[in-house]
Amino acid sequence: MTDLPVLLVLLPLVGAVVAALAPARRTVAITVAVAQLGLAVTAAVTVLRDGPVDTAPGGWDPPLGIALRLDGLAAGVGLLVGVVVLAVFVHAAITPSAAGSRSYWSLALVTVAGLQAVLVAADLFTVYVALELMTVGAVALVALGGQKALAPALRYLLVAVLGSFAFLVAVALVYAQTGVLTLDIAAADLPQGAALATTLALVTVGLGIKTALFPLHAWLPGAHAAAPTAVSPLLSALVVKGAFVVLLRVWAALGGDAGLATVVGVLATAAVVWGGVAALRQTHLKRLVAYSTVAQVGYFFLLVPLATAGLAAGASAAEVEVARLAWQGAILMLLSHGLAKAAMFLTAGTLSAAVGSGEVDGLRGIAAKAPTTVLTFAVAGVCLAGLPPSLAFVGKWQLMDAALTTGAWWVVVTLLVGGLLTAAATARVVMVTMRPADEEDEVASEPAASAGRTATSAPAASATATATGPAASEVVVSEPSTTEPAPGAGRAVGAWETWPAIVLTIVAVATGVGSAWLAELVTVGSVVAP
Amino acid sequence: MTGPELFLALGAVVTLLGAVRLLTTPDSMRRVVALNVTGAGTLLILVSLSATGPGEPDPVLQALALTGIVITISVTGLALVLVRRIEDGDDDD
Amino acid sequence: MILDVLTVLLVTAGCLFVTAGTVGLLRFGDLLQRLHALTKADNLGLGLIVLGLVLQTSNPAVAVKLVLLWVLALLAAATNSALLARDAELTGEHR
Amino acid sequence: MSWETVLDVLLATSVLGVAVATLFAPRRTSSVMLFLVLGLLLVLVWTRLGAPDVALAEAAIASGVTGALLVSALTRRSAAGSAETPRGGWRSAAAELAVAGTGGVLLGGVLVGAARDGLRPDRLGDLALDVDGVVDQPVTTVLLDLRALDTLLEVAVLAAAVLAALAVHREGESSIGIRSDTRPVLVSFVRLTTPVVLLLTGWFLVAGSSRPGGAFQAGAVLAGAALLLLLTGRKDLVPTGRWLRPAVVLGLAVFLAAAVLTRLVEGGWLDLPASWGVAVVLVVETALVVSIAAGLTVLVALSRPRYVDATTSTETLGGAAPSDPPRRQTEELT
Amino acid sequence: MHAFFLVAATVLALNIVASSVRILRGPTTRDRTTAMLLLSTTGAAVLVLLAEVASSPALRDTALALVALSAVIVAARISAERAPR
Repeated sequence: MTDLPVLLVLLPLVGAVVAALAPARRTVAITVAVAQLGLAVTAAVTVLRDGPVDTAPGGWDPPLGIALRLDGLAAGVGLLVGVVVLAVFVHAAITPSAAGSRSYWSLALVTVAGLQAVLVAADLFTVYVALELMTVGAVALVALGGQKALAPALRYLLVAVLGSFAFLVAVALVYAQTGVLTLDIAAADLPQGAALATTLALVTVGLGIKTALFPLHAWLPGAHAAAPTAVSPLLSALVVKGAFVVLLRVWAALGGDAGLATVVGVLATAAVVWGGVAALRQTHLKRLVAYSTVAQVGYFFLLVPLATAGLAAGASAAEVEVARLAWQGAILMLLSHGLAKAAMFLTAGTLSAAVGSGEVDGLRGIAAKAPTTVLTFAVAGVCLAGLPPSLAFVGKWQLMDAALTTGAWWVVVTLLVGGLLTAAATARVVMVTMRPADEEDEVASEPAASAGRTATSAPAASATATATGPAASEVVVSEPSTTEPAPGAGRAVGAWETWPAIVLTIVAVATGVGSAWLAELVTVGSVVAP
Repeated sequence: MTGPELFLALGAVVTLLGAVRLLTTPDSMRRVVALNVTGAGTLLILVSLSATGPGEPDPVLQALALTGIVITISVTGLALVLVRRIEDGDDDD
Repeated sequence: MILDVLTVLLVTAGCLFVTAGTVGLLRFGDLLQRLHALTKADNLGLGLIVLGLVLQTSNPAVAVKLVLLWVLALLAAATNSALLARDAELTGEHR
Repeated sequence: MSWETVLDVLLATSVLGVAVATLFAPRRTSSVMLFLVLGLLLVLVWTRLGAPDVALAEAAIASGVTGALLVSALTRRSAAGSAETPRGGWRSAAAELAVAGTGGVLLGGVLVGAARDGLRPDRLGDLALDVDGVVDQPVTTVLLDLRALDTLLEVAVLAAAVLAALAVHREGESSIGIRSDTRPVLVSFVRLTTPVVLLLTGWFLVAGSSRPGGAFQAGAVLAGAALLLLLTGRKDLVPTGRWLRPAVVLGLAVFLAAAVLTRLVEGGWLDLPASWGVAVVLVVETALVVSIAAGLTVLVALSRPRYVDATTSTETLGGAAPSDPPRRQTEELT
Repeated sequence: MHAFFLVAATVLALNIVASSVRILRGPTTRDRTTAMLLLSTTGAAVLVLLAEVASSPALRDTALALVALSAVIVAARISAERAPR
């Protein structure tokens, strides 16, 4: 059983090497995805039954060697990875041009390996290397989106690596004080003071960039929207989560900082509202879905202010109880977002390809031609908004419970407003799809008009330009990309094309009905374990 | 202040300088250079920390620095290939 | 002892030549003159320093390595000068 | 004040000055070249800090190959460079300097404070020095024995970056083209230096187990040789076509195989046994040298500008000729 | 001897700083490349001196790597600089 954490990392890496060389890339990748899901299920069952799995590859005990730890959080998110990767790979295999390039398979597997390594690493420097592996893989996947995706990919790369450097400086700071790199051992020795606060601030900024926490999010919509159809779900549903899990781990281990937690809470609230409003204003379908990720990331970060009191040493039982509720709530929302957002990106890609336009207004009448796909998009949106009986509803309920217990009414308001905004954005898209597609001329003139409208939201983004660099005025030359055909060049929706998204949506609803085991799983081995 | 401590503080300043410049410069090539300066700053922090102890230099921190160097060049290479492809696209117009 | 004195003399001379090369690089007006400064002064400087250090070692492997270093630097400088000077002549950019 | 202190202060001051000059230089070319000077100064700093391994890696990789990358990526247009002027002028530069300087001094203060308070007798590094690993060199022991998984993931990062570079490459996924220059002076220079560089590669690889050196340094130097050969048109000696991708992932593949082998035979992933651990390290390192050299060569080759001059041609092997499909202009909105 | 080598290294390091002015000022890339080569030669000289000071033979390897790679950089730059005919 101690092989599990290592296998989770090495299996996709082996798959990546084989897929880089073998002619049958798809078969290899899907086989690996199936095996990966099997491993993830085994891991979840093992952790639920026996508790966290610790192992030290290399044969040297920590702190000298590298510590890997498969705890409930890693197993829970690992399950999400297994399900989403398999669904996306199947989609990419049966949908023409969804992958963007032949290199998709090996690069996607490298990204998955980095992600799994991020989840199971209990050594701070290994986390750094794993984050870089995940980032390089993710950037490469974005770049497969053709000429128009190159500038967003470059921007994503530069900003994300800057975040890694912030994390690396934090690691150096921890090592300077404790002389070790194993997170748990270091946390036990770390004295309170300026160094601890600086460490937490650096970790929060560094991983905040990678998680796209407002106002460090400006790289995300461009990158996630320009990526090929089979890439966006991996990025939005999984890669963003990997960085968040690390942030949560470090906060939980180091005990947090009340002042910093308040700042994070304010930013999280701003993210939910700003991301939700920005999503409503988008005219490009995938950008709309991408902005909603910015809002959802805000939800996860609400955990930080709610749980910090319970994470500190000497917290009362009541505080720990609140922290546990918030922890379970936020992680359940995270898992549900992963499933629903992956389904939304897959259906968004299918719909855009079907009408031959990435614009929301180009979707007129598509509901009649592809009703199942539109329905799946709608149901996924409902799941995302947190309506019962979805998994997100359960998570939101628990978060609210925790917020009400501590009297943090603003969290409740944020959650409700965020849910409304998400529902509104989904409804807007669905309503367009049901409008008849008879006004041909208007459709043809849409791109120019919508470009003007998007530009009006630029001032709002300029407030964040200092954090992300002035790419706003960059002129990008794009060639007709494989993922987004020229207007009017739509194609029929394949018979099985929507099924991966449907399965993801069903899982998002079904896990909501029976989520007690999942809530228990994600706390195993954490500081808030019952 | 000892030699290693001097370089430690220098590393912090260089890191911040590179980071700020990375965020403010509009030219992509210079952003890549700024990223490398930031990387050099973090290396300074790691390696000077390895020399702050009383005994022999710390091999673990030096190994971490080596890993950081390889990761930074991988990222730099990928970034420059992207810059090249973006600018070649511009040149054709 | 005599070897030590020789080393000091050679290394000092080497440093002087390198400094002269730097001054030339900074003060000379155009590329061709600067190339001259580089090739003459600098390689002579490195050569003298290397020679000074060779006298200090009893290990022939170290001596070979030091001389190899000098030869490599010499080759690089010569190639650079030849090619750059030709290009500069062709384009007239040195003026 | 001792001469050591004088040298340290001189180095620190010039590192700071050159870093600022690199970041704020008015032209791309100056910026890139000054970064190379920064690398050179850092090599000296690493030697002063007692880190010869890092100094070697800096000279070979961080300054050497990175320098080749940056210098190659300069286009003639930007090299001639008059177009770029720093945005905002000296005022914004002064503001940036002030912000970064203040932040840096504060962070530096925290770091120095932490280093002073944190001096403990049982640092990880001190434990690592006492480890009786399969090789004698402490840094190599940390990289390939104690923290082998980090190194494995790091190799994967390089492989991923190279595969990504090939994937976005215009001329096809499995070939690299480079504009060659066959002037006799350059060709004979390459002919003279290549054997020396190959010798260095072998030396760094073998030296790694007992003194500073190792696969990464050797790979970087070998990449230098490959680049020299490619530059002078000797594509026959460097894998550029069908063998390119296998060469790029070879190191990762062998490393993974070593992980599985040690698990099967010894019972622990990457648990190097005393008896045949040295052999594993050597095989892995040799494969790594090939992959690192191939990877770095690809990155440099693909970041070189593609000139449209009629007099020069971009030759490719195994790939289609460069074609220019029609493009439309779009505005990037953020 | 130790102190003498250190002084010599310091003098050469000062040279490096001075030469970087030429890199900043140019005016052409060829000037900068030439200055680069001078710098790496000087750097190699400092390294071999420091190798004696710190009795660390690895620094001589570093000097070799430095000169070898700077040759590569110069070759890469020269071929990119090549004058159009």
